Amino acid sequence: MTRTEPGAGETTWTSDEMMSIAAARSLRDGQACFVGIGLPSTAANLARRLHAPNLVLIYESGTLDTRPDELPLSIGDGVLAASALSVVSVPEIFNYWLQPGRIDVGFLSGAQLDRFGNINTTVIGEYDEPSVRLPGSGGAPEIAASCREVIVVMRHKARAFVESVDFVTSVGHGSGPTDRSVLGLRGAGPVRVITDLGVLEPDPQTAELVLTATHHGIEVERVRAETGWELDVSADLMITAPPTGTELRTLRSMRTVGDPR
Amino acid sequence: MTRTEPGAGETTWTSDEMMSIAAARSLRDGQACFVGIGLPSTAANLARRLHAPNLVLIYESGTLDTRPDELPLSIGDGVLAASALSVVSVPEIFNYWLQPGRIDVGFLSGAQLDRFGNINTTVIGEYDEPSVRLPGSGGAPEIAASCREVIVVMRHKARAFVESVDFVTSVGHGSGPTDRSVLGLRGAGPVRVITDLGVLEPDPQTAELVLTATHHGIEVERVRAETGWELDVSADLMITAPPTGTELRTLRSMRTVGDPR
Amino acid sequence: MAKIASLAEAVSELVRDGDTVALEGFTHLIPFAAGHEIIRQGRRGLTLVRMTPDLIYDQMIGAGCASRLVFSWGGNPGVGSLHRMRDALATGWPAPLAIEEHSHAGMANRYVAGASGLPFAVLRGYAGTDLPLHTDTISSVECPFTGEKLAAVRAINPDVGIIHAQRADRAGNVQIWGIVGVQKEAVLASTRSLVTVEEVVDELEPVPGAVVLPHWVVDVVAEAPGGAAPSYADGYYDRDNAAYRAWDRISRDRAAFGEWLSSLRGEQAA
Amino acid sequence: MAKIASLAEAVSELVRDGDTVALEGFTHLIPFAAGHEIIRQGRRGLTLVRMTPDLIYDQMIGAGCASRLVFSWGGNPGVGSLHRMRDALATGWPAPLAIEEHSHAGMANRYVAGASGLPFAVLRGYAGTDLPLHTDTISSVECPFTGEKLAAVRAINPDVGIIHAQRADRAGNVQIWGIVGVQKEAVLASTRSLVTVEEVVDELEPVPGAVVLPHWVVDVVAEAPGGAAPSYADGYYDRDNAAYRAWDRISRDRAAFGEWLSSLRGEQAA
Repeated sequence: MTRTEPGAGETTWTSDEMMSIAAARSLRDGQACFVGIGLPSTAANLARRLHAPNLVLIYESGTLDTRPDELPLSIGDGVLAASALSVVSVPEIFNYWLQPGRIDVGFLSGAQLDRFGNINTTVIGEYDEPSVRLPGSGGAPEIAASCREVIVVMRHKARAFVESVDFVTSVGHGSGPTDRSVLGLRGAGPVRVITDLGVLEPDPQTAELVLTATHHGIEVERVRAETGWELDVSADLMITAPPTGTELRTLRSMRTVGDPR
Repeated sequence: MTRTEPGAGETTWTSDEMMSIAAARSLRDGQACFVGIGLPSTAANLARRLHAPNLVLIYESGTLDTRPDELPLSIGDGVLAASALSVVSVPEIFNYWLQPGRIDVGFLSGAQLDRFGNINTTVIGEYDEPSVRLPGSGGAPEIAASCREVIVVMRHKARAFVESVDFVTSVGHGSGPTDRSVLGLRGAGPVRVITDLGVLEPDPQTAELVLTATHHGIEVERVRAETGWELDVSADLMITAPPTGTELRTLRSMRTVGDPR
Repeated sequence: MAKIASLAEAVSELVRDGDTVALEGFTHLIPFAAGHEIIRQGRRGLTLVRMTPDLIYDQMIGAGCASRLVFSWGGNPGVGSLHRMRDALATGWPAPLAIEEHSHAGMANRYVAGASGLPFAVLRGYAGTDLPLHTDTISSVECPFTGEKLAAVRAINPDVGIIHAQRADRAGNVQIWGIVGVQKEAVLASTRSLVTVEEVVDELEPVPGAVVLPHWVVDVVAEAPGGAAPSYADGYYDRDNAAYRAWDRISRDRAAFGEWLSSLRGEQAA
Repeated sequence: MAKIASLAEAVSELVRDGDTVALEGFTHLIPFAAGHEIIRQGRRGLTLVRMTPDLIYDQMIGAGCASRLVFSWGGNPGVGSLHRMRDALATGWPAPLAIEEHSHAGMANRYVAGASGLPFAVLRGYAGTDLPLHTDTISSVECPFTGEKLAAVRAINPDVGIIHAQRADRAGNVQIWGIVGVQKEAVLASTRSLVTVEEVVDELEPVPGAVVLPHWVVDVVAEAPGGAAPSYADGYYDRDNAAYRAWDRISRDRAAFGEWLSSLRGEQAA
């Protein structure tokens, strides 16, 4: 693999850029990836432009193996249909493609995430009288249940990384390492949470998310401050390699459909 | 409706021709008709060429609103797909089109039929050691269950028109007028059985098939002799009008795909 | 045989106060023109069913058409929230709004069951999530062969199903291509159906990826060119992402929304 | 990524004695070449699954490949009976044959369940018929919402699914058009899959009505021009109805069948 070191003029990047690049790196070429809109879509399309040209991207709108030139704004933009190998109905995408466990990686984001990787995209507060009404489930619960593994991409904020989510929209590891099998969920669940500060992975013994990497230049204390539970740090904490010039240039060249040129 | 009386040279016809013509006459223009192969397919395609140009023909191979120039030999001949408004998958034809009761008429045949219009296409004799092994169910059980009404077309023979079928492949009226609703079958079941000798219809009180018409030139005694139960005759027995010249000429001009010209 | 009528006639004939109505179209081919006509005709007390309420239901909710929303993802895609929906939920303005919430897989299967004439559908879903605590159209069944417990969702059978399609022929056969979503299922699950189309043509040329709805399952076809905008119609026009972004500002504010609504209603009077 | 191999290699790699094998194709695109290769390679003890056994299973049964048949309509379409199947059932020649019999709707839904990762499917079917007395993969479930009793059928998940298609590209993406039957479901329900194709092409031009199976759900693609004959391949060749009619004579008679079989086996040796 060719690695371009950032040049003198490219040593700065935003934490969002680092997050997208770290998330893109976590995908392997040839995998089939069920992509949520927003941060996951950016990262997956970046991976396809970098080291994973044969990544199979699948969106819940029914677009199978799509290769959009520009990033979609919605989950069903025309650019996804036009570049897809095949477009199937929405019932089919869930029943024939997601549910049987044919998808390697589910790529999700969320509004709240707890120490076991459970995700909330439904409400902040009580369901019947929420303080914030969020969009809801979409395809996420079954993506979280059925993909062989799940990667979560979301910004690291104390109000989002909580001890316990207000509402379980999508199950991560429930409340411990055996919950998924008890519930009959067949995928492995969240294997990695990639944020703008670092990477969290479930402890194999407890299924609790622990800090396994910080991004270049990020202190552990800052990550802890933005995490709503007592965050454990892995004994062999890694540091994410900084973005390469190629990674940054590729990410910055990607534009969303309809954005001003 | 224009009716051409048969000319001097057209006063003979076979009993099979009379059967196909009588069956064709029983279909109304604009109906959606689920067609079994063989006798039903011939009759339905004849109707489409005569008085019912907008008959919607549906075959279990998934061909919706098909208009074949020539009769198919099998249920999935290319001529059916090529002339169809739409071709859907086999699961879809059964689940979205047949099962919900969207089809006006189911057009069936069989090897055995009993006094309540139950049909056997599975075995003659015991299931485990049959004297004759027949093809089996195909789409018939659910056509019989779900179409708004069922019309049966089959040759009238004592060995076929039996007191009780050896195997219930497709339910007619079970053993009486309430059986269909008890079983949860939503269509009306067989409303007419058209044979080469005449027409049988269920008695509204008992659901038993009674003779309501004989074809031109056929004696009641002959029908009774070819019926394996004590066949009741309707008080207002009708006589089927003989084939018209147009009907005969149209029927005789229809050819099956692959037949020598 | 489907009837071909004007959109105003079609809505007047098919949609009644208190009906359960599904306007479907997954991002693509969202039947905006039909929704706007329902607003103009002042329908009230509707149960609005849709996987992704999108702007169209935000508008219909803000206009006071709805008393209940059945959905699985209620946001402005790629932009943010549906503020009219949020306002109705939080404050009951302009009318109280009850909700029945599912996942996409659950909603899709509810339509499939409805289209299939079955009272429920089975799926692997909802296990461990909090939705079943709040949604009584989610239950479970046991496999009679393996004993496994699976989720069950109740069929949806709307009174009226409304979709937008690219084309219909004069008999009312409808052709849709591109992202086809759950439109076929929504029409087949509904008691009555309305299809708005970009154009009525003499003959439906076959198109790769097209789905065809035969005339005998469609009640009314209405020509409504541009009727999916600001969503899109593959082969006719693109999604107006700027309009989706601009909606955020209008939707946030009751007054700005009121102006939008007056303008919509005024258009018809003009 | 699907592997592209010869048909002989593909069968050798994918099909093992004792496997449950589904060769699907509803009248159209029946994978005769693959079935003949299974005969040539002398597989034994197969459970053969297929809605319509057709000539191909009559041949495989007559050749002694099968110990069990799962089906829903076993005739020579438009012609008559499958005499090799009848002979095996009646006399156990050349090998005893057990059967598991369904309706088409039941079989189609068993494949759908298999393709969907569900252990069973629900349908309105079988009520009042005698099949449930003889087939233990038919049962019932109760709707948790309405209390209605419906039929349940057990999912089919063959060890190997085999279909014939018009085309594949070099990555192994497969394109099928015309009557598409249950081929997609058969492949998706199976643990391993083989697709024979009329041709491998550089690019799959979109075709109206086409279904595409992506390369990552297909194990092996094998080029087999004419591989569906005497059934047909829409766009390539027509159904050979004369051959279907002629089969009746061959199939009726063990000796005539034996000659046919020798000739088939001889072709490979040549």
